[in-house]
Amino acid sequence: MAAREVIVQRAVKEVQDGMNINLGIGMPTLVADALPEGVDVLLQSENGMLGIGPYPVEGTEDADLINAGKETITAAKGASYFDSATSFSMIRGGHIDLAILGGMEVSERGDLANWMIPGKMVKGMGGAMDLVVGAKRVIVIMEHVNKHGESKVKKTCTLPLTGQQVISRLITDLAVFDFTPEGMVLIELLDGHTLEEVTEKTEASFQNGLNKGEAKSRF
Amino acid sequence: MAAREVIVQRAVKEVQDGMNINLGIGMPTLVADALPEGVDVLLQSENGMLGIGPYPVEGTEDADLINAGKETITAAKGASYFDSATSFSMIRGGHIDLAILGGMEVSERGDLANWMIPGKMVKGMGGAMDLVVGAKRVIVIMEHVNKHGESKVKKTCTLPLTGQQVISRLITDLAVFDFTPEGMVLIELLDGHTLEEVTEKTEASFQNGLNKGEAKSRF
Amino acid sequence: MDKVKQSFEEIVKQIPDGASIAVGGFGLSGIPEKLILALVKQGTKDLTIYSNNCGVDDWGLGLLLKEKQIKKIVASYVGENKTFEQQFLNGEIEVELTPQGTLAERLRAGGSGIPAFYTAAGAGTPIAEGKEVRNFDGTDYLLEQGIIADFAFVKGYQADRYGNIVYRHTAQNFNPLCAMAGKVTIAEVEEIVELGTLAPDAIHTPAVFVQHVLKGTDYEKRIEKRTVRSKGGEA
Amino acid sequence: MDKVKQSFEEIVKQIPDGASIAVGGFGLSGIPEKLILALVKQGTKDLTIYSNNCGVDDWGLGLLLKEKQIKKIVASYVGENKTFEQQFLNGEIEVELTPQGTLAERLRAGGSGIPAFYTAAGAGTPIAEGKEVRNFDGTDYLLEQGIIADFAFVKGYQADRYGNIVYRHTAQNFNPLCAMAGKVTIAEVEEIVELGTLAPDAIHTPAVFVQHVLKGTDYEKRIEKRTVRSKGGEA
Repeated sequence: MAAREVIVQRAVKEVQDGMNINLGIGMPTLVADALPEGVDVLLQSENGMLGIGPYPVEGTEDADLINAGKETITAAKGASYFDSATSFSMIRGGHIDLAILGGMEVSERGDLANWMIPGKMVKGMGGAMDLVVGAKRVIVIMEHVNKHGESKVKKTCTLPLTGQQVISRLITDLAVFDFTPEGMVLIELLDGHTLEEVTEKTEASFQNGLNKGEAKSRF
Repeated sequence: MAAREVIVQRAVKEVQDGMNINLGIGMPTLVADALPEGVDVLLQSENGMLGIGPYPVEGTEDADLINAGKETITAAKGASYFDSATSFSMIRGGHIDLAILGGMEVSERGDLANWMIPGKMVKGMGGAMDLVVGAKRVIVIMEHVNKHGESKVKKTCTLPLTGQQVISRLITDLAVFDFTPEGMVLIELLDGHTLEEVTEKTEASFQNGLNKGEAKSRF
Repeated sequence: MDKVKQSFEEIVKQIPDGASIAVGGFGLSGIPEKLILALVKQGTKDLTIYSNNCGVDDWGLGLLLKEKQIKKIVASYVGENKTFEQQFLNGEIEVELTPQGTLAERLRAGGSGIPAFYTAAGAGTPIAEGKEVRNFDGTDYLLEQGIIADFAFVKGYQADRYGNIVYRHTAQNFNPLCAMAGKVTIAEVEEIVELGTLAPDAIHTPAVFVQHVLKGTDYEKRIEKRTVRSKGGEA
Repeated sequence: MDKVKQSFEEIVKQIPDGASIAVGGFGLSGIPEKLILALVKQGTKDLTIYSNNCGVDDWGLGLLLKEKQIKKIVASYVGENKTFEQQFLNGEIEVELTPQGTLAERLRAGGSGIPAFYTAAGAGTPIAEGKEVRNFDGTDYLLEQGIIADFAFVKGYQADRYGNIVYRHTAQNFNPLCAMAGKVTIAEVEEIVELGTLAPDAIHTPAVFVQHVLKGTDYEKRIEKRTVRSKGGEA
């Protein structure tokens, strides 16, 4: 499987029936399509919607119905629309069970950087800074190394932060880590990757929790 | 005319077409009934309504449709309902053009006391403290003296305050005063009362602005 | 996802002595009658209640007062209730009076992840005592704290099984704000409708704020001040 | 009380150079197309804009950018706009990036008489620089200020002559908040309906927040990212 597919397939296992979920722009959006039939969740969009449905059938796109990525969408049964302040009341107020977000860098403390590359054009953080402090559980999904083969899982983020100590779990194409009061813990190897490979490709220090059952998340 | 009727008749002159108005419980509520035909205003109720209509025809009372005084009411055409936080966004945010409130005491600085008598049972301030700081214009209507003949228009309020320097205009059964950067100014005598009588029955110091045209309100 | 529960008696079993509850309603309008009655029956004690009012002697939160189940109440107006007066004078109940707009905003803030905000309401008055005062642009404001309650009781008109709620007229009042402020929000409604029936553009409380939904029957919906005009005449 | 005006050209005449404007919309959805076009035509300069985004190169607020009418923008995401990039790199425009939820809340707060509030969004990040940090219950929060704008531009679906507005679907977004934050709020809508037509329980922006209402015609309502699934198939 391609790296992104491995990540998305693993991420989808985090979704439980009945959850209210916010999916970030890009790879996290793909999680929606990968949800198994019959899993009943409400997908939230920062601009002001709960209950995102599938993309519209061609020809039925509606400019008044878009998600936070500005893509045309549909409404699922039981959906609601509201203003953006109410939307972030949900997000900041801890009413969103799970946020799955992309990352540029993650630190061993659970810091996330995913909004800005110094020297490049400033685009803005959108809702990411609110999501990381507000959602009950923040899962970051990203490829383990960048295109130069350098680890994106760092001792300390070199890029400007989106939030400090905000990540519950990190899912890469190689492994899954939890962030606990005792530090970062490896809890799973993905797709046949080995502990040696993960250790080599990870700048961050982490504990091996592979044989200890599920690590207890800090959050 | 009875004192209350004099006050209400004078207060109604403060209402201009197109205004958004909040009327306090008790005597201020009577202003609504005294509005001339054709004056098009929106009456706001703190619990969460804009566009109060007349009392319901007997037999059509609705427990789900009450004003801030808990009286059954109706909705005027163009009314809207909203939650109490939005209601006070309107009030605190300066979107209400005029609040007409009752008073127990008013000071020459424009302080208002109208919610609590020490030693008596505490009932609570309701929305009064929000209204006095938020409405664009706060007009207090009350009888000039209490039942013992003592002035309710004070140098300093003896009762606990509802708000400090919040009143734009005071209308009593004797006179009308404005609160200006230069102090309290008498601008009208009502119903045949004389300057001498008003001076005698007013503990507060005020300037005589009777022949100076309308005083400029501080607010 | 089906949040509909059947028994008021069962649903309040999760509420322990000493819990805090945000209770919707204004006066007796839009109050969660059935949940209050179930809590009276259960006899849960030492409650902290956030509610604009405290019912009347024999209805609404007044019933919890009568049974001395309330330890503390945060409200803006409690003047309709003689039971309250007695318990207050006897020192049996603690009361924190807060301006109505401040109470509404505190509930919304707590539910919105805002720990505190500034408001001018109450500055320079007795309720400023003990509160931080801060001047912005020449005006004094008080720092007020967001409210998060262990539970919220709200009363809606219609709901679906996801927990989307619409309220009727001024029975909306504090209900959506309490729904936001509750860690566990329990909604009672007059009607449960099929999913997809409520217009998505007109939902007052989106499902995310609600954990349990129950249908109440035989609502009393008492009126405190019945004011009418005669047919064709004046009030 | 009739707030309906006829001419977009006339209504923007009250907006002077240097004015601040809160502009509704998210991306290109629910943007006040006609008011922006009228302001472009008028050539008003040195504007401060509060808006979640800044349009695209050839539509929405991007048109004001292109004509260099904007001095400063407060936004959460401006990445769709190359004109912006050039002006930013040339130092021709000032930008204040603010988290999306913080921007929404700042607009609501300003319109609600709340001068400032605390939020955890951005604590420990570059945007905390220069802001007061305060710890509540072990978490750091930033003090953020309410926004009051000289004017607000909002785009509704339907309005009545009092200025009650309903929005359609996610075109609601920042519009009700901008309506609250504007000292003078100008709403453009697709349809003006008879007073009493809009359901009082389903009005998104009550009349009190709106000063002027205009009907726009021939709305373009551009779509930024057209994502579809084939009939019966997947995306």
